[in-house]
This record gives sequence, structure tokens and C-alpha cells, in this order.
Amino acid sequence: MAPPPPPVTDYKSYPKTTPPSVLLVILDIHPLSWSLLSSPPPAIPYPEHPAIDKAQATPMTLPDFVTLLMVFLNAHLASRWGNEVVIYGASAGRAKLLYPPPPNAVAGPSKPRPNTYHPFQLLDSRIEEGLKEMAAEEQDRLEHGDMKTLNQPPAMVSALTKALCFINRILPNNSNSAALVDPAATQDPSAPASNAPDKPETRILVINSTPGANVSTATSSNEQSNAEVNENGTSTNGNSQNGKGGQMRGGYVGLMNCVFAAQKAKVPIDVLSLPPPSIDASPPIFLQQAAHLTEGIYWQWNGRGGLLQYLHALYLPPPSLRHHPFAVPPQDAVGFRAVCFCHHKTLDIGFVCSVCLSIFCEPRPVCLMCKTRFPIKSIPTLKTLATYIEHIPIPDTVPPPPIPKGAKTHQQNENNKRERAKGATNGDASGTGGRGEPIEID
Amino acid sequence: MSSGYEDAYRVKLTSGVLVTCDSAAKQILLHLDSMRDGPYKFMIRDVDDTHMMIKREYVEEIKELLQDELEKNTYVQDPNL
Amino acid sequence: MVQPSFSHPRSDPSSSSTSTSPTAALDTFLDNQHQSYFEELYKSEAVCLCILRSLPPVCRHIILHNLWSHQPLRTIDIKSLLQMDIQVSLQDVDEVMRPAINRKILHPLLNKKSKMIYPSNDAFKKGLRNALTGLGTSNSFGVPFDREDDADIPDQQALETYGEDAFEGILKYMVSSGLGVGFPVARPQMEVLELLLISGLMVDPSDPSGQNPNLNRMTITSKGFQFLLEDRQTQLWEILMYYLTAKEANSERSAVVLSMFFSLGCMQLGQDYSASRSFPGALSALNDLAQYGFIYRPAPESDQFFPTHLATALCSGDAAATRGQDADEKRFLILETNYKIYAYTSNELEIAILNLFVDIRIRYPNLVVGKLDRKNVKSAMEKGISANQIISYLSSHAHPQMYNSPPPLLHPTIVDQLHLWDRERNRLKTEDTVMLEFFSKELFEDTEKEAKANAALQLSIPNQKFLFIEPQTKAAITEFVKERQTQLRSGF
Amino acid sequence: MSADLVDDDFIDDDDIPGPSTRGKKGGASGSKSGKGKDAGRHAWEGEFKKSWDIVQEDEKGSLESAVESLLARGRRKRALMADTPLRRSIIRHMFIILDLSESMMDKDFRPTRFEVILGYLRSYVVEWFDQNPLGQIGIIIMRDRLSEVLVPMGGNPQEILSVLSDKRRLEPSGEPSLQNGLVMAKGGMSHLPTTSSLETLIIFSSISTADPDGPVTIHNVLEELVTNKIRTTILSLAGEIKICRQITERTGGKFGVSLDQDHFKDLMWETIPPPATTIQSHTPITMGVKNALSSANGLQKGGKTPVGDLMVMGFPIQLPLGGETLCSCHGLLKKGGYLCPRCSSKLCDVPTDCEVCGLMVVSSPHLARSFWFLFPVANYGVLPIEDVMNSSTSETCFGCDVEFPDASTIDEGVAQVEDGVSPTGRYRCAKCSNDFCADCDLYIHDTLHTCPGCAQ
Repeated sequence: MAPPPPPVTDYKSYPKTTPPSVLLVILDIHPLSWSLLSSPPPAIPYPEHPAIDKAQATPMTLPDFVTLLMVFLNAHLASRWGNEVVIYGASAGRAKLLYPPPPNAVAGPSKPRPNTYHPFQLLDSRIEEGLKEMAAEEQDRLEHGDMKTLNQPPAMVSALTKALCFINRILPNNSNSAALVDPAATQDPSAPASNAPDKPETRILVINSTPGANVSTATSSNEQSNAEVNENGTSTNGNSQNGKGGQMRGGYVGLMNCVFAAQKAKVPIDVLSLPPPSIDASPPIFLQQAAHLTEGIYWQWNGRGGLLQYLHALYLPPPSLRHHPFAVPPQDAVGFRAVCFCHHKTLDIGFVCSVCLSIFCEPRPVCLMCKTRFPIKSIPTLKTLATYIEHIPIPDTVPPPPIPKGAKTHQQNENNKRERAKGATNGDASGTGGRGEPIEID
Repeated sequence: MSSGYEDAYRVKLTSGVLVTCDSAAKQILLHLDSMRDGPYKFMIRDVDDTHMMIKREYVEEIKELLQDELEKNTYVQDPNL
Repeated sequence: MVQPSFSHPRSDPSSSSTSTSPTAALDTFLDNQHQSYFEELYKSEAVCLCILRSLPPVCRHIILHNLWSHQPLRTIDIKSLLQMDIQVSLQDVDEVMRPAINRKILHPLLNKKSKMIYPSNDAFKKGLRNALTGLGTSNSFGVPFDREDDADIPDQQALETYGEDAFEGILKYMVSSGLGVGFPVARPQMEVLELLLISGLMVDPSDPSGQNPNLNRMTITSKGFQFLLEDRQTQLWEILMYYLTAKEANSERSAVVLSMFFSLGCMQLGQDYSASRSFPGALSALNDLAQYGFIYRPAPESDQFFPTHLATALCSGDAAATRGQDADEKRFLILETNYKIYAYTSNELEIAILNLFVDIRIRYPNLVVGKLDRKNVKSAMEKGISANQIISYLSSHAHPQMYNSPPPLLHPTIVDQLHLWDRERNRLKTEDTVMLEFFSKELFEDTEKEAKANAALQLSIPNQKFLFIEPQTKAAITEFVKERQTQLRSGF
Repeated sequence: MSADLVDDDFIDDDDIPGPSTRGKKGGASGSKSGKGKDAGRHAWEGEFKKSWDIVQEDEKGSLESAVESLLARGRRKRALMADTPLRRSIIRHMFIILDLSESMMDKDFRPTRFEVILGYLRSYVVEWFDQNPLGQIGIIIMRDRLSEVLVPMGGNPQEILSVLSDKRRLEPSGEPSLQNGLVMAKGGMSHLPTTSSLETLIIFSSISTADPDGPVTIHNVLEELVTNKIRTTILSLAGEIKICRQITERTGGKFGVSLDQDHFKDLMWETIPPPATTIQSHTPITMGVKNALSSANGLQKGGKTPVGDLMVMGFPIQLPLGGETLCSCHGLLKKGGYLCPRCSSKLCDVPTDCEVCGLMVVSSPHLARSFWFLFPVANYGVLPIEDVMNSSTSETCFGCDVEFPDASTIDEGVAQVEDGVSPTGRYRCAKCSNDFCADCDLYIHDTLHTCPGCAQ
């Protein structure tokens, strides 16, 4: 996180215009997750702030949320001429583009409604259609007894890769013709960037509804086979933080690759995590890492309503306004945990191959990835080194809001408090984390 | 228009048009004025290097005359070149 | 002045700071309106949407940030959002929100604890919320026309051509009246000519009093020439504002008409709408707009109308109509350092405008070659076109190829030369004056002081004891001089 | 660089994928093909190849086809790359030895060699650290027959960039001394464990070296390089020099002579991906970052060196920029920081060794940067026109959802698979059988490293 710039009072330095902004939304529509969200357990009591404590846990159904999301997307379109929206739906094991519709699929333009701005109407009706299509597909899968795939976590990585490909296509300076211009000119970092001011800026908003950071996909088969074949079944859970922070399958590598690609393209990945602490105490740490690494905004809903306001307040400003002049909402502590290649566990401390940097949760004689042999003799030493690990709760260090805030910003205040509450519950979260146990694919 | 007093505190009032220009243009104006006689002289008072006072009725004429004079001194490229 | 449109890859910051946005005419108009006017405007969701987009980005996002909140915006919230120091004065916060306050979206208010709060205009807030949710009832985005499905409707291309032809026809008429020669043009309808006269873009030279002008014999004024050189969006808004002002002068209610402009700006190109149901209060204004090419009607008395691209591009905000194909067509000029101009265009209007200040030598079907020379530029300047206008016209129409050379876009020698020619025209500065010749230094100094205090002084030459004063202050100054004279003579 | 020179001990690095090997290899294939075609002729006897000759307009006067074939070349090159993961040294130490002799002022590169190389170096450093987050770079310059450490070995690209941006400090002059440069590099790396990958990259502009008179010759230095296993890669701007080739061959590096600017850049960028390590393991490329294996040290010293090591690493928690707390590394009050996962002490920055418990604390994204080497994306095959016609394939690219050209409009006559360019504009992933457009194909393989289809 960049240190906050000194307070700026010179309103003359505020940008006069912003480039058009493309917002790519990845909506997790995993049916199981939404069924959890629609009947949430009672909210965690919140004695510190009576006003918040009084607010009841709000059930959130997918249609309700999509309605809110549409208003938010309309606001994005409204905020500047030339803004665009792209939406991907990520369901169990598959991801699909919902909007804009494929060019050949455009049925005749529906009749404009007299009280709706036509672009809004196009967007809203197409999202509705797209979601219905996806729901029908899910229904289909259910009826064909394809239970296994239904249990897969949502295909976040696939959706992210698609979004990044899309961004790559629309960014003019990434086009291949640009690669043909004189390298000396393009490679000189001191040269002024020749990007036209109307080059669109892009950002990705990931809306996660799946508890326990289960936001991975099936691993790429290569990785899978490598890992599975060499799996000799002598797994000892000794020093891994199993279940903590949710599990992440091989999608970890894919997610990280996406993060680096996004970093390179300077695309922030915003994350909105819907499962409130009452459903799942552990944040989706890898999405949180993604937001952190790309300078996006990460925020977890507290389950007590107010989503529309949060969406507008946190996620609406385009990247060009985010750090200056607007303030970035305070962010949580970020756990930089990783996932081991052998059992897909989330680790605080792991064993890393010195040659290929593969991560394992236990000492082993041969590297699974590069077949490097490790000295057998050191295994016991390593084991002792890695033991005695107690999990550290995320400390209560969320900064207090810079200025006392009252009624209006009590949302943000509430946000902070909630984070504290989460931090407090995080210490014994290993029990609840098991909720997100993924189903292994063989 | 004069105040009519013949003492040290007398003040003379004159109405006209104050011309502000660069000194080169002013020389041309002086020249133009010197070419004229009697009532056709337009200058009321030569103030300083960049100012002069002229009669109101001659303003437009003087402007045109100056343009013509300047035009004479401008190199015009032969359009066929 | 033409905005060196923001899609300019290398717009010169100095030139862009002096330029105005395409909606400058609208902004001035709105700035002079009262609360009640806005209350009426904000009944339309389309207006709320367009006004929101016209705000500067920071202001816009603060409004959106607070849109769904129940509490009014407070100074302290703005400060924390904008990372301002807590000590920052209220004025500075006001300044940030100034555009919204001017548009009567926010009403700054001191509450009981003498804290500043900014409650939003309820009509605006409701309108914007309804715009986003589509729950409005004012039909401000246009009621589609019920037609048979197999009805023959013009496609977008046809509408664009129609709109372009209609508007360019007016511009061509203006140009041809100024050039004397020109080309055959149809005379616009009477209402249009009247507006051109009222707005001062054209004038009947044979009628200096302006009492009884002959609309058929008008010629373009210097204001008209300046209008021609502006970009399309600016021209459209200017015309609309002239129209609106004319309406107001006839003491008609203009809010309904203005809100119709915004509604048109939010409509869909290629869609047909019902006039009577969309704009029940502004049918005659809609008819007038047809004459400028803003809308297309298949039959003159039909209720069905199609907005053309002129209308639908009205509210495209700062992105202007400079995007897309339209923009590419406008980039046709190559200006060389030897003053030669190559214009890749066959558009009569553009060629006519070029002809105002360019000596056109060669005309090919798609290319015009000419030269910027002193004679033509000066004759343009005689017509009231300034060097800055020519420069901004040249740079906003510069061919993409010109961006390949290192900045600045136009070579400095040419820009300088244009300014020099402009200056040459204004070598004499003349002003009416009264000269006072003094003989007493004391009296001179006193009078000088007095004249300075009353902002009457034009020039003072102390060593010759000359004083030049504004003619209209002559009486007051003589009065003073006489008083002083008496005082001095009596030996004070 | 030469295909016929593959030492058995080394895997030819030519086939390594790199993000910057996008299809713009202008005259890259020059030296190889030249040798193959007319074996009897020397390079200088061949016709002079102008770079603009490579680009041919098609009959419509458009450059589109030329651009496509350039792209295709990039594809073909990548097709040679092995899909299987290689063992690569990931912790690298590299000295860049820069020749700053007068010859750098030559104007055969525009505006000068010096300017061009400096520009390349700046982006090279950024790219290098991007792909080798755990590596370190130092820069040595050679001029006036002396060598000088411009930037000591370090892991901060910003520091290097700031030095490189100061052109006045880098004014070329005199002659270079290859020997002095190498000695300096060897000295600079002597303190490093021989187990990490030690490399030098020499950018050599002159055609001679002015080495000191004395008992030690450059051949002695070469022997030492070989013993110290310092892999030396030399890129020459001027021509092939015997001693340079000898050095690179003996140390396992590569020798390249640039044909033009683009080619030089390609040569440079080829050295960015971590070098493959030898499977034969006559050089045990093990490694030990400082304190990484405090207790395993004994093992290393004892007779047989193990091939690799497992390191215990901790993944920290980054604190938000809240209140100030004491850090364990400096004992100062600071905002933010990282918590060691084992002992919870606060550290200012990672990667580092925890001051309290000695655990090596790294940020997991640092490690993850290199994972794409381990899980390469399968190459996409060209989809011939018959397949498009026969099967019900998707109409849009699976990546960016752009519409494919209509299969029915493709002329059967030109529908030959040529240069790796798909006539149908579709490229199919062998694993997930999804189709991609050419743009996405390049992007996925060069930057993203994750197949959208396989990720489902």
C-alpha cells in the first residue's frame, strides 16, 4: 500500500477530465454460495457499536443483488460519457461473458422504455438474459446428474484470464502492431508515454460470494498430474495451517499469474467479498492478495445491508481519481500465505525447493516439480525448524479514521469496526474454515 | 475650450483622440502629417515617442493611410513562385 | 474559440487553458438561472443525468458517493474523502463543490452547530436516482413511436447524412454570404434566418439601424465568422442557446425547451419517438429544431420523429462528437513550414471556410492545396477572425500524420507569423481623450492624483505636464481643477 | 549464437520462452540461416540484408501480411519451446559488464550505440527483476582500460535505474579491458556462495581488448571463471572475437553478435529467463541464501554436496498503515510492516531473515512470479479450415470473446498452414480444446501464462 500522499488542499490540481473507464465485473454466481447467503445465520453480536448491533443480518439473494449491481453499473455508465461495462459470470467450474453480448447474438434492439436511458436498458436486460441462460445451464447440469462439477468452486481464474484477455485486446498500446515500432523508442522508460488522453482506463471488480476463499478452479492438468503422480500419500498435516483461510487448489498459480499480468497492465483488481463474517470468518486471502498487489480495493460485507451505498462509495471512483484526490478506503492486514503444490494447503510456513521455488507443506526427498534430490539427512532438521508454529491472529491495527466521522460515514466506521471484529474472530477460525472444503478432483 | 486665465495655474483643455503606437508607426504618422497642409493636418499634439494626439475626424483615414504605407513596405512573394 | 479537442494526443497545455468547453454557451446560460428554473429542469431524469455528466469528475463522484445516503453531505465528509487537512477553510471546500452549487444541486447551509452541510436538491436527487433505476415517470428519455413493424425507417447513416446536410446548409449559407462568390446554396427557412439575425451572426448591411432588416440580404458578421471556425458541438450548443434566449426574450418558458434538448441528447440514434407523448409541452420548439437538422420527420405533420446524430451527440459531454468516424473526417489538414496547406477533403463547407484565410491554388476531387499568405490571412482578419481562431482551427483539424512529428503540432514560425500579422493590423490603438495642459506642477500633480483615484486617467506625461483623461469624466475633472485653481490662487 | 554449438552439458537457451520474444524478430534469423543456406560463403560475402527488405507489401499495398508473417515468426519460435518444465536456477546473481570505450559513440545504432544500449539496459533491468524477483544485479563498466563497479550487487531495480539515468557519469572514453572487467566481476562475486547461479553479461562494443601487461593473462582469468562456475555471456555490437567466443564456450554462456538494434535486443532479452540448469549435474547448482539453512550448513560442508536444498520459508502478514509500532530489525517506530509467521515479530521489509527466529520470510507473490516456468501453457495449435467447417466450433475467441472471421468466407485456396499462422484466425489449445484468436494466443503465452480454458 502506498503511503498516503500529504493532504492536498489545492483543488486546482484536481483533474479536469478523466479518461473513459471500462469496468470489468466478475460476478460469482455459484448456486451453493448464494443459497448460503440467502439464509445467513444471525449476525455476530457487535456490542461496541449499538447502532450496528441493532441492524439485523440481511439475507441477500442473487436477484436482489443483481438489482443493486445494475444500479451500480448504471451509475458507472452515468458518471462519464464513454464509460463501458463488461460482465463475466463465474459459476461452478465455468466462466462466461454476460455483457456485452456477442455481436452476432444481438436480437433487434428492444423498444426503448420512456423512462430509462437506453444504454442502461440494454445493459440491464442483457445481464438478466445472460444470468437466466447461465441458470438454465446449471439446471441442465443438475438434471444430468453432473453433481461433481456443480460442487466445483467458481471459475474465478478463468473469468479473470478472460477479463485480462479482453483488456489486452482493447488497450491500443498492447496491440501487436505496436510491437513492431522501433524498440528503442518504446523501450526507453524515460520517454514520455505517448498514450493519448482518451486511452481508456480499466479495472476489474471481483464480486465473491463463495465462503472460505474457495475461489479457485480446477488446477491446470499439467500441474495436477505432476502433483498427483508424485503424491506418495505420506502426507502429514503437521505444520500446515489446514483449512485456515480457506483452501486454494492449483488455481493459486493461475490466480497469481493473473495478478502479475494485471500488475503489468496497471489494472487494479477490486474485490468485494459478500459472505459476511457470520458465514465465514476467514477472508478470501488470495483475492485479498490480488487486490493488494494490484492496488485495488478489498472489502468484506458485514452482512447487514447497505450494499448499494458501499458499492457507490467504495468502488465507483475510477482509478485515475483513486489516490488523488480521493482517499483510498482503509485496507485490512494482508496475509501473504501461499499454497503448497503437493496437497494444496494454505501455508504460513512452507518448504521451498531451492532450484525451482516450488512450495511444499512437508519435507520430501525429491522435488516434485524439478526432480531435484534433496539431502535426506536434513529432513528431520527441517521438520524441527518448521514446528512450533502457532498461528498468529491478525492484529487489531486497522487505522482509526483520519477525522472523526459521524452519521454518514458511519458506514466506513462500521467497516473498520467490523474488520476488528473479524480480526478477533480470526484466531480460532480454523474450525469454521473447514466449511470451504473443496471437493478433490481425481 | 481653454480656461482663459493667463496665470500660472491656467489649464488648457483639448479634446481629441489619443493614439498609442510603436515608434516606427509614429514616424510614419509624422511623415504623413508633414505632407499635409493647413486644415488637413491631423495632428494636434506630438506627445512622446509612442503617443500622439490627433483630430477625431481623421482617425479612420489615418488608419487606412498607415495600412497602405505599411503595405508598401511589405515584401509580397510572387504568387507564381 | 475551438477547443483543441481533448482527444488531441499532444494538446498544448497553454492553449487548452485558454479554450472553453463545447458547452460553454450552455454553462453561461445555466449560470444565470434561478433556483426555480432548475427545479423545473430537474423534473426530467435526462436533465439530471446530463447535468451530472457536465460536472467536473471530482464533484461528480462526490455527488454519486452520497447519492444513496440519507444524510446530507457534510464538509467534514468531503474533507476526509479528498484527504484535505481538517484546517482547510470552508471556502476551499465550497470551491470544490462550486459547480454543483452553481447548478443548484447542493445548497450549502450552516446548521445549528455552525457546521456546514450540503443538502442536495431533492428534485435532482430523486431525478438522478430514478434515472439510474429507471423508475421515473416523466418520459424524459423519449416515448417510442408505435409503428407497424414493417414500416420503412431510415437507417443511422441516412439520419446522419440528413442532419449533416441540414446543418451544413445553414453554415454554407453563412459562408457564401461572406465570400460573395461561393457556391449555390439553398436559403434556410425564415425562422432560421431570424435567429441568425437576432444572434448577431448575420446582419443586413443595408439596414444599419437594425430596425427593419431584410432577411434575404443578410451578410455574415465577424461574430459569424468566429462561429464558423468553432467545432461542431460548440456550434450546436451556441445555436441552441441563441434559440433559447430568443424564446426567453419572447417571455416564453424556456425550461421545458431546454429539458427537451437534454432529452434529445439521451435518445438513441435510429430509433423513432412520438413527439406528442415525449414532449407535450414543447411541440413547437421541436418543429423549429427540425429546421436545423436536429430531428428528422418522415412527414411534416407526423407525430413520429427521429433524432439525428446532431441531437444524440449533444450530451456526449467532454468526449464531444470528436470521437469515431466523425473525428477522422475532420482531420484532414497538413500544414508545412513553408505555409503550404494540404487539405484532404471534398467537403464544400470546409473548403469554403479554408478559403477564408487560405489562398487556394489547386483543387482535386479529394485534395485542396493552398497557401497561408499574408493577403488572405489579413483579409480574414479584416472580417474579424483572430489569429488565435485560425491557429486553433488549424490544430483541431490537423491530419493524424502531423502528430508524428515532434511537438508542437503547428510549427512555431507559422504560429508566430499569424500572431505578427494579427498585430500588424492593430498597430494603432486609438481612444477618445481630453488633454489637459498644465503650467503649474502643483496643480498637475493634484489633478493627476484625483484622476487616478477616479480611474479617469489614460496617460500622464509629467515632464510636459500633460494629462489625458477619459472624455466622460471631463466635467468632474474640470470641476476639481477649478476648485483647486481657486484654492491655489487664493494662496492656500 | 549458433545452433551447431550446443555443448552437451548445456541446454540450448534459444528455446526458452520469454515475455519479450513477441513476434518482432526482424532480422533475427540472419546468422543461422545464412550459415545453413550457403555453407561455402562467409557472412560478409552474402548480400547485404536491409531490414526494410524484410517487410514486403502485399498486392494491395498493405503491410498487413508482412506484419502477420512477423508475428508468425514469433509463433514458430515459440513452437520450438519445450512444454515440459525445466529445472531453472531461480536465485541468480549477475554482473552486467558494460563496455564504455570510445567505440560506444559509434553511430551505426541511432543516435549512438551508447544511447541505444543505455535505453535497452534500463528496460532490461526492469524486465529482469520482474522475472527474477529473487535475483541480484550489479553493473561494472570498462573504460580507459580500467574497470569500475558502477552499481554493486543488489536487488533494487530503482537504484540501478537511477544510476543508469545519469548519463554524465557514463561518458564513454578510451579502450576497454575485458580482463579487468572479468577480474572485477569475479572479485565481486567471490563472496557469494558458488551454489547460486553466477552470471555475467558482457556488452562489448569494441573489437579489441587492452589488457594489462603481466604474468596473469586473460586465459588465466578464463580458467578461474570456469572453476568458479561463472557463466559468461558476451553480446558483441561489432563482430565475432575469438577470445569472446572462447570465454563463452568454456563457461557455458552464449556469444552473440548483433545484426541490428532489434536483434541486439532479442539477444539481450534471451538472457532474462533463468537459465536451465544441467540435468547431468556435474555442477551441483544448489543454493543457500544467507541464513536460509542455518542448521543445514553442516550437511553442506560435509563431503558430498547435495543437488538441491529445501528451504524453510515463512509467509508474513502485511500490516496496514495504521499506528506506529516497533520493528524488530531497526528498533524504530514505523507504520506498516510485516509479521513473521513464526515469532510474530515485526519486520520492515521482505524478503529478509527474521531478526528474532531466523526464519526466512518472503512474500509469497515473490515466489509465485516464477511459477509460470513450472506450469507452462501448452502451445496452441493452428486450426485448419476443415476443422472449422466440420465441427461446431465456437464463433468467438475463448479469451477476449472477439468474433472470429466467418469460416465460410475464407478462401480455400490460401487455407494452408503457413508459418504457423492460422488461416482461420483460430488457435486451439490442445488440452482444453478451446479456440483463441492470435492476440490472445500471444498474450496468454507471453504475459498471462494461464490458459482461460484450462483454468475452468
